[in-house]
Amino acid sequence: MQQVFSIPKSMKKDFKYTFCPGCDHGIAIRLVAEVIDELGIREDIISSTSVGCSVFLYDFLDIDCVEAPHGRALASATGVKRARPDKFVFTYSGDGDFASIGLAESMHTALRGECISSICINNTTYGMTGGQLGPTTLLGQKTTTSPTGRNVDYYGYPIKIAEHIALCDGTAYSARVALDTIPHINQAKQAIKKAFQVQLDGLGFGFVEILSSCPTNWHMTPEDAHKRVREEMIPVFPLGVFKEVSKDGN
Amino acid sequence: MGKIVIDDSRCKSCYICTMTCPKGLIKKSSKTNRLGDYMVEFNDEKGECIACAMCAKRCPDLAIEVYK
Amino acid sequence: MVNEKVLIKGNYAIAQAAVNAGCQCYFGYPITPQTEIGEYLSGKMQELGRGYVCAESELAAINMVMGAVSTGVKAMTSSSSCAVALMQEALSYAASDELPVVLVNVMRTGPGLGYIYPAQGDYNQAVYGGGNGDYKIIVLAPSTVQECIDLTYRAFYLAQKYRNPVILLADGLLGQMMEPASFGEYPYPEVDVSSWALTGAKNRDARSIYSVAREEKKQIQHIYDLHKKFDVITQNETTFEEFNIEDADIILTVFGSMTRNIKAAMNVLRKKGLKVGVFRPITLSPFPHKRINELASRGKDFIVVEMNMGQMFKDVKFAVEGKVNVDLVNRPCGEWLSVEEIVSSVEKIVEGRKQYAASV
Amino acid sequence: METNFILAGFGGQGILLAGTVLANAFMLEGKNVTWYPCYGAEMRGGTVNCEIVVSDEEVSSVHKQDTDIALVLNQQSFDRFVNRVKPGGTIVSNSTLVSDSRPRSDINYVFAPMTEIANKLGSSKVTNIVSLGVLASASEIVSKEFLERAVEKVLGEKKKELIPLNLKALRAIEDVCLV
Repeated sequence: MQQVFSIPKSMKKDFKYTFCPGCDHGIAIRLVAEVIDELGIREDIISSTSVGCSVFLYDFLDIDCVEAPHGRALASATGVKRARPDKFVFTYSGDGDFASIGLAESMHTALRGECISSICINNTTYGMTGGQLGPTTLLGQKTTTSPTGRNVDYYGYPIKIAEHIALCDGTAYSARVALDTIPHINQAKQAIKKAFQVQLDGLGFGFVEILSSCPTNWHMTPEDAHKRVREEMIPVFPLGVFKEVSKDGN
Repeated sequence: MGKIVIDDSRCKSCYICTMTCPKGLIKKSSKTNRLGDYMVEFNDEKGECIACAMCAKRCPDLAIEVYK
Repeated sequence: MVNEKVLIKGNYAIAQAAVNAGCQCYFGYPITPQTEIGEYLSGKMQELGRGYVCAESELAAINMVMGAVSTGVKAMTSSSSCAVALMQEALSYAASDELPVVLVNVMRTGPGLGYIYPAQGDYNQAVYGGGNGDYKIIVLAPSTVQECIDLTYRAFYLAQKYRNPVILLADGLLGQMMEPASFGEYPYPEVDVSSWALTGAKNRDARSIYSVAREEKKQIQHIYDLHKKFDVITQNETTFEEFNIEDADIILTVFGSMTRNIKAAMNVLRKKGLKVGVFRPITLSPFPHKRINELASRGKDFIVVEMNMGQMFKDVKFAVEGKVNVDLVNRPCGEWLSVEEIVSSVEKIVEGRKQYAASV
Repeated sequence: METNFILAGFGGQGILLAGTVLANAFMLEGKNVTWYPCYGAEMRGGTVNCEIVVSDEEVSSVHKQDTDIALVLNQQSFDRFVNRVKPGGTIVSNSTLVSDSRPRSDINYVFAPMTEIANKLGSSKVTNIVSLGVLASASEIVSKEFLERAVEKVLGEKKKELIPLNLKALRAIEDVCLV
């Protein structure tokens, strides 16, 4: 028999995910690894991750990786890219990291048009610290710091990250994808590949926001969590490509 | 005809695969893992698996290998 | 002519010295009185095909430095007091990550926004740090424009040699003043970084640089290791300068730009018959505790002179272990101490000590 | 021996440049020298001054409350610095913009119409260099020969075309009398 689905080569040998059961980080990292394999860039990568569940990327991927303080992945990546413009540089963050504490760094990296690719996992909460209100927490969503649900008067609105990044002139690609169904997972991989490809083509900043579930902090089964992504998140955070610059400059 | 192999050391018993398999070939087993959760098992007596790999693609822990 | 003397501002001297040292990337955010460093380097780095980013904040700037140095190149940022406060988080990470970050702090006054007068209020911030956890930074304090050059060279070398962040602690006076100085050539050997630098996992195992070991024992061992490393730094790299120490009864202790006033005051006091010497730590961290203790053992009293409310004072007191008197002549940040004021303050202290000795 | 200078005027008069030329002249002469600026938040029109200390030994203090020689190019600076001149010291003033008053009897006064001379040379912008010429005539410590070399060094290759005018400005006043 022939193996038709196997662990990507860019995963570390004998890695064991330390995420909670049903967490979509595992799928997102696998997709990143598959794209790295397909583009054949593993040996050229220096990646940067900052604090949050996302920081443990270096335990799972067989690539060079530097840790940054919370929110500073994009700043650190900018430093790496400026020091070694010939290397492939990407970041892997959560929404709290990318769009709250690190929003200035994220936006300015996009505005400068750094040739960096960036993956942001949006699960509408701070996962690592136990499910607090984050920048993407949905209206009405109950978290440990919005016990009666997010209402606008008290907490303001969630941020639509991919749309904001698309507005930056230095952005070459910005898309939002989800991991709740097989077709969405396939689309997510294509989006990651494009976000990586714009860096290889020297077009600018490549960005993918991935809607993910956090069953533990949402207090749901993994299947119900995926249902929530579909029924509650996607209507607020529509999937799609918000900006795409092609090689001929369009 | 296809076949899957589940890596029990990676599986965290989230049961996404049990709900994903179109043929219902993956089920909770009576064995428990170190957290006391029932582990999953692949049972394909009639040779129904077509190696669609949907279970593997949705497995968050990369615990499933698929053969054809 | 690398040894030719030029009249140059401290800020430009630091910037050009960084270029000579092989600084590959500069990241910074404007703040007086150090902005000239970034201004000078913006053109220079582009001209040389090196990296330069006008960062969106000081937070971003120092994290860019962390990213850049993780790849094995030399990189730096510069800032001033209240903005260096913003960078403390990253310094704690850089110390734990063992990243050779070079940070220039051209001090202004504080607390808060403060003003741009020369000041020495960041001694504690630099030496003891505002970041979390048990970490140590190498701190170098220049006293002349020439030393701004020499110690910038040394900062880059020590940072890479020991994989430890280094702060060059200058102040608004040194940053803004001009003095004749010569650059010479970068005097240190290049440090081999190939065993740890991130360059892509080609023909070797993947590397990651991170500050946290998720096993308690490993994390604790990491802290022990960091401090063992700093013991070696203390052993090898502690430097200081002494004037007229041998026959001195009283040692004026000072750091940074105030040194020249103290030396002038020493000369005046010596003419008046007081046996006064000057001791100046060049490395504020590692601090020359051992040498100060030796001098105290020989019965020499200390008077610390500084432009803050008594920050290095505590280190000197700690170092003498109660063997001799330690007094403080100081002013708050930004208020200049003239030679005359130092002389009269020292005379008062000496008189006070005499009266006390006579009364007991 | 250590001598302190304060050069002062309003932003745009080229005070810092004049100070740079003076400090370079001392450096070329082989002396120890420091230059230290002080300026307000305004970029133009505010007050600007710089202090230059020259010494045969190491310079003891970059910034001092009192000064041996003050060079002031406008009235505001005269009013501010006349009281900071040491007894027996000298204040050199630009009489085009400073009225002839002598509030103290224990210091020397030099008045010269520096801006007027500069205008006659073709540009008020060289007032600062004219003032250095006056300073050299009023003080033995400052040498015109080294000032000339300093002008050439400071303007350098980039502003080479400005050197002849500036050298002329330096020589515009050969002698001034202490009053």
